[in-house]
Amino acid sequence: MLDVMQNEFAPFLTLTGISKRYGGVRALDGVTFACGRGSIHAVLGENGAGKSTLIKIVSGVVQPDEGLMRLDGREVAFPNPAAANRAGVVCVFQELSLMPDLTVADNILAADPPRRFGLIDGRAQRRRAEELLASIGCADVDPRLRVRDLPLSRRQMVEIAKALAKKPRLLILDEATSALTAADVERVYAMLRRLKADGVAILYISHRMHEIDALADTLSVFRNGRHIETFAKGARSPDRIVELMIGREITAQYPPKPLPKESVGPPRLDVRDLSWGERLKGLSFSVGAGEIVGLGGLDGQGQKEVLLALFGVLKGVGGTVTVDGRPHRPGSPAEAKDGGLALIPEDRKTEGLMLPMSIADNLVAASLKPLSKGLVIDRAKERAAVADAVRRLRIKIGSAEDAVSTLSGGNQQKVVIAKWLMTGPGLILLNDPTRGIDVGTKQEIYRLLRDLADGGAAILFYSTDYDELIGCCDRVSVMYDGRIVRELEGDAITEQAIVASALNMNTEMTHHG
Amino acid sequence: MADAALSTAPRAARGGSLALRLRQNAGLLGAIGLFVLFYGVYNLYHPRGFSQQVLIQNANEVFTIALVAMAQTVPVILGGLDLSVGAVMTLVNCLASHLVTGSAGEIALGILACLAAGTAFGFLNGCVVVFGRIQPIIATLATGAIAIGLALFLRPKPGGKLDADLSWAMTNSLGDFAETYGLFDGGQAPWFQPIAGIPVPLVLLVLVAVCVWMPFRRTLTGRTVYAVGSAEGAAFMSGLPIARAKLAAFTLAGFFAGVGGLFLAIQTSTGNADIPQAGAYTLNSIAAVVIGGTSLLGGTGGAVASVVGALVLRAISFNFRIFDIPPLMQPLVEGLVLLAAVSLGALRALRTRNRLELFR
Amino acid sequence: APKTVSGPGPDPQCFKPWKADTKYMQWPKKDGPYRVAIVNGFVGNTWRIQMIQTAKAYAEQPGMKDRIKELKVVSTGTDVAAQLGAMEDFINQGYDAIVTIAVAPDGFDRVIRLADRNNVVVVPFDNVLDTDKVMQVNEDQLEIGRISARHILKELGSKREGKILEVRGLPGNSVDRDRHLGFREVMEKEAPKFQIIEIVGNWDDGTSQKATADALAVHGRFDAVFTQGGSTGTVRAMMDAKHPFVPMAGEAENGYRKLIAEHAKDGLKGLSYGQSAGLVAISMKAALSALEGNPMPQLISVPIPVEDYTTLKAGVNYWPDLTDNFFAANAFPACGVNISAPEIMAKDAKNVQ
Amino acid sequence: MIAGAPLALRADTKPILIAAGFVLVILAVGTAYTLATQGAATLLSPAYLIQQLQTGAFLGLVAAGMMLVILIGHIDLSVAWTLAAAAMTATAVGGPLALPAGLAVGVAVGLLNGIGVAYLRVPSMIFTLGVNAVLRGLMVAQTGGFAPQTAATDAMRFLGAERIAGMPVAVLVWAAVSLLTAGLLSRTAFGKALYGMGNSEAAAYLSGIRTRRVTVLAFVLCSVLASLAGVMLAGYSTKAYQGMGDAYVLPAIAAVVIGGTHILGGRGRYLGTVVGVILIVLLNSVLSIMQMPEAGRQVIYGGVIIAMLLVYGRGAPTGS
Ligand SMILES: Nc1ncnc2c1ncn2[C@@H]1O[C@H](COP(=O)(O)OP(=O)(O)OP(=O)(O)O)[C@@H](O)[C@H]1O
Ligand SMILES: Nc1ncnc2c1ncn2[C@@H]1O[C@H](COP(=O)(O)OP(=O)(O)OP(=O)(O)O)[C@@H](O)[C@H]1O
Ligand SMILES: O[C@@H]1[C@@H](O)[C@H](O)OC[C@H]1O
Ligand SMILES: [Mg+2]
Ligand SMILES: [Mg+2]
Repeated sequence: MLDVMQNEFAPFLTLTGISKRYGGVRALDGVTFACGRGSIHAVLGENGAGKSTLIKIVSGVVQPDEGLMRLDGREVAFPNPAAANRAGVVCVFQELSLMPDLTVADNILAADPPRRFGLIDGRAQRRRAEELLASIGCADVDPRLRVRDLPLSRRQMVEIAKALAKKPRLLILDEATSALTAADVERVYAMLRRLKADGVAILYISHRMHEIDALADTLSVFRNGRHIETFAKGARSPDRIVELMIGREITAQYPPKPLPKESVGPPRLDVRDLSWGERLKGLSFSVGAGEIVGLGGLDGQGQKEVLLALFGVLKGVGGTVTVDGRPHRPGSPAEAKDGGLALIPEDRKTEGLMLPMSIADNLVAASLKPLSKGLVIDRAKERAAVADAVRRLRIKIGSAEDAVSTLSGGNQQKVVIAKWLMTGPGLILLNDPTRGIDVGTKQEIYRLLRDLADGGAAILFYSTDYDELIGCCDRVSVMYDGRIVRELEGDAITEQAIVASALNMNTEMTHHG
Repeated sequence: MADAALSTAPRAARGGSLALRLRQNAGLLGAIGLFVLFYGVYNLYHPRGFSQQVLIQNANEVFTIALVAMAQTVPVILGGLDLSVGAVMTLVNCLASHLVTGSAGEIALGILACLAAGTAFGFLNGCVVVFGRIQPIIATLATGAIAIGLALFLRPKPGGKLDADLSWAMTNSLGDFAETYGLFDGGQAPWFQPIAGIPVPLVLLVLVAVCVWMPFRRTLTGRTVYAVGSAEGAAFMSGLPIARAKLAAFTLAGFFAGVGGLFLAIQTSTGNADIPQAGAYTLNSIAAVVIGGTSLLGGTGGAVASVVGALVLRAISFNFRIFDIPPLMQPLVEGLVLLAAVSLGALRALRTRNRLELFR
Repeated sequence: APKTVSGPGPDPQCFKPWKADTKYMQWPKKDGPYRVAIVNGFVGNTWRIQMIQTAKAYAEQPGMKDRIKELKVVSTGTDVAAQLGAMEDFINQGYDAIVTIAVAPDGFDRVIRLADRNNVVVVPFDNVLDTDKVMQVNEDQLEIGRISARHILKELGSKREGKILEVRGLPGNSVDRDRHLGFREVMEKEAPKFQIIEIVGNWDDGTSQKATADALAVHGRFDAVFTQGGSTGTVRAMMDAKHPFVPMAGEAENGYRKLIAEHAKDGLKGLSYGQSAGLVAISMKAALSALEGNPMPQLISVPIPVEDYTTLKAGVNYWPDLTDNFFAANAFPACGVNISAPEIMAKDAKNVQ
Repeated sequence: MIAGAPLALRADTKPILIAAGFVLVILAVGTAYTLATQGAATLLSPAYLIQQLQTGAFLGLVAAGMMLVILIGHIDLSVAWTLAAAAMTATAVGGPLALPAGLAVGVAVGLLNGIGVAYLRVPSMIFTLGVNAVLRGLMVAQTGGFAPQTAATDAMRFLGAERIAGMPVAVLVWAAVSLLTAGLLSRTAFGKALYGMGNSEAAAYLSGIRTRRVTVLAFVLCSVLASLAGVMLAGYSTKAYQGMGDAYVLPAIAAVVIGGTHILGGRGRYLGTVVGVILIVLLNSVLSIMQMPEAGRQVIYGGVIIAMLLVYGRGAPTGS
């Protein structure tokens, strides 16, 4: 049972025999699990393993079908998140839970704002929000701004501040750092360690192994809705952990890069002096057929805008872009698509998927025209295309007619990618495509990207994860303040080099604190 | 935890609180501009422009639609729409025509009963939405029919007689009010003179906004209304009292609509279960909300802004009494001005340079 | 404010008191020419458009043109607050008279009080007010109901049993109420055994037609029909259902009169009463007379222009070549109101088929 | 949504079955009434039922168009005056050009609505309200200014009022439009785009769907169907008149929603809209047969809608 609990204290949270099914899917199957005070407990598992379901049960979002939950020795059942909060269980969810139209301060203190005579005290609230933001090193966010106006990474920080405001005794982070850059992650680490020292129990879910490495005391692995094993950090080798998670061994995370080509043919994508308002200040770069080019740098330096500009989303873009030698000025994604482009957008929930619709409908959403005969959609062709996509990306589904919202985050992401691969794009724009994706799937995606490149596609790849830029890309362009400040190639692509250029420092002074 | 950064001074970026506010309320500012334009022109060209009489007359004709617009605002912020506000206004109007007569005590009780009835109907709307889990727009389409039906039961044909003193006192200036009820030396008290010329409906409007809406906005429930309209799932995850907020939003809508209906009864001394009129009030309330800058998608805006929206709507038609527009062209001109006014928001869309920002 | 005085007043042919004991009102005499405002409710049917056109044409006629300095017409929709506001506004602007079709029979006390204070003459007509504090102009709606009942009974001969269809107007409106009451009064007295089926036609052709079609499908056969506005639709529904023509009473739509003229021989023994849009002209005339200081009856009765299948004359009281949906009765020669319906509703030759 | 898939079918078929059940209940209640009062089951006679379909055809056309717009998360409040304006224009033009002229009004209004909503991005609820006011103004001005002819042409009479082999032509038109609409929704890229946009416009846009064009087309189809209903209704009534569209807006929306289409878009099947139309037409007819006073009618009308939505609204929490 609770085999390895190396904590001197009795466990703070214990789950016994917890099961949860969604229709035919067993999301959790008789899970027994515990986590103690003053420790950081990592929960690992591939996409769809049941991690989010587990923490949703713990935090009162969904109710288990069976099983028992104890907190601090007392049996509890949370009918809703509010009840869980009251008991000190606070969660930072994988899918953000911020109200975009409310201000940062309103969000951070949403549930229990400071009040005077029953009315919210705006000034006190703002002060409190500033304190909380400062405590996670995020003092640059103005609490009076609307969350809508913040970039994703800032929103994740706000979300964390919001969790802290609830004075958690058990803090759960479900891929809460997936959009954060290295510097932010460091600050969050510091905060988590402080909390740990204060005796808070912490459950930490992430697909980034180095984060687990840096933080966790105890690790638990889930697979197929079952709790597989819990062990102390260091008790298992990284390879073994991955094997526990995905049930097979991962030999090489990244596929080998081809040797740099001798004769550089005409680039597939050629960008000269790309500019857009204050955000893009004249970038030039190119991507050749068969090449994977990374976009690096701190989040929010214009990488996203580069992709959107190329995909026809932005108005008033300056500069010249050619694709395969022809001028490229799409007025809309539709026109970009016609030009052979594909974009995996930033936020799969709102930009990538039509959540209530079926998996099949989402998969074919970008290929309706080629799948039609005349005006009418060819059903047989459609079915074949869907089946092919599911197979090719190993998307874990029950029926293709289920709503795509029922898939785990990683599998949803695969649906977005598959949708675009179906269009047979020659130039693929990726906006952090592996966010929230498990190591196994990531490996598959990297291999897929390399295969596509080998097949002649040009790939422009923005990621917040430096590891993956280093592992995957033939070249990396690092952006700072709307410009490309550095182009790295081959062996020059190192973490140090990326970090240094990201902070716009000279490479000579790479040794930073 | 973490005190090191407690006193980090706010940085330069933080300044410009006013600028921020203006930016966040651009829609409302536009509406105020429109109102100043239409109402200013009207008064300039009116032979008795900028006078107390004209102000009183305008205040009277604006009050009910302003209240119904306030009523509409709350469910809209919640992300819904209340198609019953006009009907509830009408229902309370008919009820008032039975109850607001007799001795002072009876009148007071009658007024309370009317307000309670509007509030209760709003609460029922909330129950249908919350417990019946029906989309507000369609739930209130149905309950609106029920409200009109009840109004017709109460007043199969227009009629009733409200207290005449009350009608007079409520639809004139504070001075007339004091005179009617013998307050402040019959309105002659020296301290009273500076405010004696203010129309009573205007005072009421401000009272409702300041004593009901503004405090509500600052309660946790009120904030939850905004939160639900912004992202219901997130509000739920944040542990906010969603059911309470929804109930409160519709209840408040019922209350505001009830105040509007009560005033209409006082203003006309009668009740009238007029179906087209109820429909017109509902549609105008939506237009007022939009013109006031509140997004129909929910999460932003406010009731005061909708009052401005209602003022704009009314001020447009004021001008028909001043300018010589051929009578059969008036509906066309009015339609075009309305269309232009609601299309003002399009400027934002045309200016937006990232098209993804449009999808919200 | 007007004084209550005793009659008679000028031009009794035109300004006929409602009853023998109708009181008279007199305003202080003002010097012309006058500023007159017409505050209409909604503009949702031809009748109202016809009314507005009549008002404009009438104001241009010799004898009127020099007495009216300014004529302003506004339509406020069905919103009572807006109508009250508009009236009060015209009082504040210093207009001398306000002619109005009220959107509700009550609720105008405040405006009347203000008008009296400022010596503004307010004249409701058509949809009038339930008050005796203003001068009003209308036809006798109760009588319209009674005439209709008598006509039907006459045409039915000795038959005093069976089913009669009654198509009513806009619910909750005094015109609809009074016509209904008048009709029922006679029917109950003379032929209580008839079963009367009541449906709502909202004074428009489409609604009347649909409601009638439904009633026919369910009840099969009627012996006679009394309809308010929307008469053409009522008849069309009967023709579509192959219902035999029966004795009938309805309004003065040109289409209805065309049908009567065509099918009277087949049994459509129709009566057509006219609520005339020309009432506006009489009301304007009454307002001017009051401003000139004449004693005026508080309630002015306008004769009901009635035609039936025996009196219809093409080009006189109906126009076979013109469109269906204007109201044929418009002129009141006794009052010097000589604007005929085709004159204002079909002045363009193109519109003649 | 691929029709025929078991799961998808079950979810959105339920409301249709429930609505159909309510239709039977209404017929039963009405029949009980006529049996008691007249001793005959008039409501079950083919003549009555065909008459109801005839009346329903006009609402059916409007509702079909309204559904397209509702599916993308919009609404069209201008159908009232689109319908009337089309009818009035058609009769005013007269002759063989009457029908095309009426439909051209629909195309024009639809383009205007579509451009306002898709390009200017004014909320549809409010833009179409404004367009409705403008249309009304235009018609008032034209009635007063030019005294147009309002008699329906023979072609309009044929479409609106005549019968082929006992079946009203209007019903046949409705049936044809229904088949086309159902096919459009389930079998074409346009149909899928409608559902996609209703669920997430941003995702649809980024999928390379020409969302603005789709929006404009949906509004054009909606207006054209409303104008078709207008010219046919004018044929049925033999004339066009102001306010002839007033009775169609809210009932059309109600019919669409009663049939299971989500009022916020993205979900719903066309068959449901047909059933919703029949339900509303029957309900109105039975209430009028029962001589229900207006007050009672309104209460029952509202009560029935609530009752229906309660029956199938339960269990599917909103939001979250
Ligand atoms: N609302 C739902 N309806 C149906 N199935 C669901 C629902 N939510 C989750 N599931 C299923 O339950 C399983 C577990 O999902 P869960 O989200 O817990 O995975 P996860 O471990 O968090 O994955 P990821 O790493 O991708 O976030 C998956 O197979 C998923 O498809
Ligand atoms: N939903 C949308 N919101 C904002 N802008 C859009 C949207 N859809 C398209 N656009 C922009 O509208 C312009 C034209 O787009 P699109 O080609 O999709 O439609 P269209 O102009 O009607 O068709 P076309 O011009 O090709 O005949 C482009 O500038 C495109 O970026
Ligand atoms: O009096 C009625 C009038 O007010 C309305 O506008 O049309 C029909 C008439 O019967
Ligand atoms: Mg997860
Ligand atoms: Mg294009």
